[in-house]
Amino acid sequence: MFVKYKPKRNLLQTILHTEILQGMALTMRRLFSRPITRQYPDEEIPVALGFRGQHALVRDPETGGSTCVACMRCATVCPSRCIRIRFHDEESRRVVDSYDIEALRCVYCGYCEEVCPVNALVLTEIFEYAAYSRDPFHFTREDLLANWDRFVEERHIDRETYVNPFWRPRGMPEGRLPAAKRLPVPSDWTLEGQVVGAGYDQQ
Amino acid sequence: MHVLVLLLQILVLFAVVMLHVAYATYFERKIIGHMQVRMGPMRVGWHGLLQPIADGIKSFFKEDIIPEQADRPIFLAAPIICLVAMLTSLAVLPFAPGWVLADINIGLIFILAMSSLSSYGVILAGWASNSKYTFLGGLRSMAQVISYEIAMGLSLVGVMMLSGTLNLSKIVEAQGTSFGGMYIFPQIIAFFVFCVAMLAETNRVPFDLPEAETELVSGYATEYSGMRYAMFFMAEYIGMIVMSAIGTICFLGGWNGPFTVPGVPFFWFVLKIYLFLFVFIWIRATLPRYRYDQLMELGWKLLIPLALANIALTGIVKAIIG
Amino acid sequence: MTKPLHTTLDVPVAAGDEEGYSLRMGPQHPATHGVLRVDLELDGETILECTPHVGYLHRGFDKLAEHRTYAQGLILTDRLDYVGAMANNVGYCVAVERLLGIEVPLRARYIRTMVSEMSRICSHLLWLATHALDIGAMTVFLYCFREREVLLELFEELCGARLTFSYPRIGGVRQDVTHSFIRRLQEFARTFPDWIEDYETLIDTNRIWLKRTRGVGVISGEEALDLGITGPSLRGSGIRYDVRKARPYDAYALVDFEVPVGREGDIYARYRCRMEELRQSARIILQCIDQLPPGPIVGDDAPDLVMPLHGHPGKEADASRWGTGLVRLLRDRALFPRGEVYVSVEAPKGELGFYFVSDGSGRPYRMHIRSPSFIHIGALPTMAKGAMIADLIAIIGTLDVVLGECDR
Amino acid sequence: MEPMAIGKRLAEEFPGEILDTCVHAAQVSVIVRRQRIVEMLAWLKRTDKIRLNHLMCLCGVDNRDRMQPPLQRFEVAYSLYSITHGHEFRLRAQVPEEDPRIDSATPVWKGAAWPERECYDLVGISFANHPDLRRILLPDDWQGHPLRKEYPLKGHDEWSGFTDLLHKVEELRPFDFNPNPALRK
Repeated sequence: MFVKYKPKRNLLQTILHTEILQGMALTMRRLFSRPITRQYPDEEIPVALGFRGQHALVRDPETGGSTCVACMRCATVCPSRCIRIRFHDEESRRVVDSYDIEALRCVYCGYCEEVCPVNALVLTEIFEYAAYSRDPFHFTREDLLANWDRFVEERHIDRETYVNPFWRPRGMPEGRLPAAKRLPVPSDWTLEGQVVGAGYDQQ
Repeated sequence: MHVLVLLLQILVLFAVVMLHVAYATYFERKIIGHMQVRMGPMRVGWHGLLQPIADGIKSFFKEDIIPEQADRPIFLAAPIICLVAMLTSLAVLPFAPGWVLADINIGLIFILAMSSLSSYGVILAGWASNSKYTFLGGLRSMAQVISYEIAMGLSLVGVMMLSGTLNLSKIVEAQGTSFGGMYIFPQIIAFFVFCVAMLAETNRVPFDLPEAETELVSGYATEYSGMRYAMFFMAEYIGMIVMSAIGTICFLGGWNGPFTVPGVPFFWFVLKIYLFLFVFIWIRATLPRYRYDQLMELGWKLLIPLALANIALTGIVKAIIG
Repeated sequence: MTKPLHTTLDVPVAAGDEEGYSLRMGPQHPATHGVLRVDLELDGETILECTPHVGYLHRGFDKLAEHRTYAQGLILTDRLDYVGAMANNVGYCVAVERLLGIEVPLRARYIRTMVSEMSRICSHLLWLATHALDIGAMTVFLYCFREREVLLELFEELCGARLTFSYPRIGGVRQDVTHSFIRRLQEFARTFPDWIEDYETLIDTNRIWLKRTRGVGVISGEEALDLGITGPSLRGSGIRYDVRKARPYDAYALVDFEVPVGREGDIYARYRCRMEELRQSARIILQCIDQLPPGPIVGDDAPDLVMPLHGHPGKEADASRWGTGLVRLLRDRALFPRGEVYVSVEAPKGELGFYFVSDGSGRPYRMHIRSPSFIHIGALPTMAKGAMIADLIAIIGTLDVVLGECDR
Repeated sequence: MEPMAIGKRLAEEFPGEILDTCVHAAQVSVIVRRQRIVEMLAWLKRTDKIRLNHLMCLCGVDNRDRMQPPLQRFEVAYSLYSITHGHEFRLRAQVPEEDPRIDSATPVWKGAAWPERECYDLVGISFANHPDLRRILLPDDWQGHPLRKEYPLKGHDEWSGFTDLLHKVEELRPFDFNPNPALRK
């Protein structure tokens, strides 16, 4: 298909500058239309569920600590290698000694939360965390747990019902998920309730 | 005593014009903002009303950086030449009957001369900064001003022929008796030429080549900062106001209006200037930019012949009727 | 190194005895679309010689990818052409799937097609915005961003990021679409052609725009091919080459769309091509939504995100053996077939290709990215010769280069 | 034309130049000697019914860790496509370690100039008859070629230009903008 050009302007249109006047009419119309600007700090910007923002370790309401089992999957999968976990073995289970994330190295791909078998790690919807030096971006385990508290408080999260889309990827068959990740989710997140195109049957 | 009164008048005029310049920038940003479905300045004062004041204070206190390799005296003088030339041309503008600082007989020529003089500032700035972008900006400005000065001068010849004077007050008075009270009707071609040349003279879109930011960074003003940069800025806006005033005086009948507003003799004059300024801004929000050679082509191949034809036409018509 | 070093910091000297005017545009310049540096040799404002210098944004993706698993390498592609990253992600995944012989379910292919086209609209909108701004039409810039914002929000809803999506994965996509996403996308794709009218009213027939774009930066089809120019920039010169039609990937063979081709090969023809592509993209999105089949979004043989970095070279993999679960994957030390493959997709900027060499381990032995921007900047000296400074800006704009992609 | 058939015709046209033919993922690549590479490319581009007129990808590879005959230390892979006929084909020209040099493809495709510069820069294969063979992505005074397998991932020294830059940064440190006075030294 060859692209079509609009017809060339004729002499009258050239003299009257019709195309320029049309353009000016458009800008004049827009002068009275509603601006799309959102006054950011005054006006809250809606952030989609599952936005990949500040890191947090989910605080276990029972123990008050993290649920991390030190399986090292997040540290293995991390493309920027910003997660560092130290642990020791204790009676057939691993105990996490330290859990560090260097947020300035992180690329926010969300692989870590997706591979975590116990949903211990999450990238929260918080994106406002700036500082004047580098140190505050080195998150230790305590920082990460505090991040979770901030997240719960700021976004009014219900720990019982909150599901991050990366904990249980939408449309992922349950068979591919470890038991802890088979969380109850809205119907269109599951294979059964997925969106199907209207014209699909006609194919 | 007379001198004191005059000084006071100058001071008042200066203050009023400066206030207009400040708020012209504000309204420009606001209007363009809304035309582009955004809001413009919002954060300083109510709807950003104090923004121009904040900008002024900021540029006053900013460091005035002078490049090491610059031609120092000229570099320092250039923005002042620009600003002073523009301010001087305000002196001959009649805002209302009798409201003029210097009612000289060659007002029109004086303004043309001053606006050419202010382009010296631009050229010198481009030269003295000793930077490649500013130099190109200065060159462009020089070429542009020379070409469009001619077109503008010629377009005003028709007005001079009709009114028979160069005194701006008399031109306005002469229009009162003409058809429609404005020279725009008999001089429509001249008005068109004048409008285009006016945009070019004030370096506004679509003729903002001397400071085309996507090509020459900031053109002749690239190396300037702080107050000196603000002077160029002020000169540009005063230039806009002066050119609007010329357009108002020569084509739109100056202070004449459909009715007189009691107590405010300059009402119509100011209103017409605002209209011009709005169009300046409106055009800026709509049009792309010409290329350097196309600008020259437009000036020499279209505007000057048109203006000459207009002079001939005016002459013939005047010879037949008058 | 035996070769004498001549540094690019030397100021170029004009040929002949006439004193030339050399101008260095960039790397910091409002119109070089990133950190591109162009050394110009001028005669007045006419360009005698133009030498682009790239590499200011070189991050060594080729080398980085050699030390990451295939899944980890995906995130590098986000940072290539960051204005339309989804197309890069998809291209990477398509190439790796071809290399490793992985099947992608139909639903995932439709979703990928859909998001690739969203990304094309995003990229073309940004191109139009900056291109128009370069030529001085400031308002088009903001009108384009108005629509782009809608798409970015949709992306955010879909995959949690606005620019660095990392959305597809090898063997499928990471998240299924939701009802609200599809609804919003459908509404956008339906109304979008009306918004295009907005931009066209402002510039399409505007005499200044026409003067700046018609007959400027002309390149013949043959020459464009010779220089390796692809994408809308090639099609503007009358050559019908679109990877989506030539070597269909994902669901492009299943949807109906036209490939707009220009005649003149000037900036205006390329502009018209891209504007038409915007409309076609909206059409493809609507078709994808309409035809979206049910089914899984990840193939059965898709590898887990956690891949072993090292395999045992020497033993060929049996693709059917390494299955779904992580445990099996780790136990088998999944080994991939050896070989090399060049797979390209039609990214918004042109043909984005990935050349992979696999040595059987869990990471690419060699990854080379054929980035359209790199090739296009290579063509800049030919196109800019004899033009004026203002034209150069327009030509850089019309080639639609992103330096992140060029320097990799 | 089928890619395999192209390979056969190429072997007939240039006897003794073809070392091997391999197929992966339905893509045919032919391993060739480097001596007559430009002739081969020109022949592939200009012969009727083949007309591989689009040089999709030019890429240098270091074969150090997969050296099996007939592979040599380096190779340059030319991925070609015919827009006219819609078939693709690949040439892999072998370049020995002792003399990493191959003829430039610029006489056939002008657009090969930059990919060749990149190849020279990152893999260290030099191209004879190249109009402007300089480093392209790395600084001109860079040592070594990063995409060679022996190139270290971690070095002991910074690139000299970078150390200069660091000195400059230190020099300018007093003028730093630091809004937090507590952190100011």
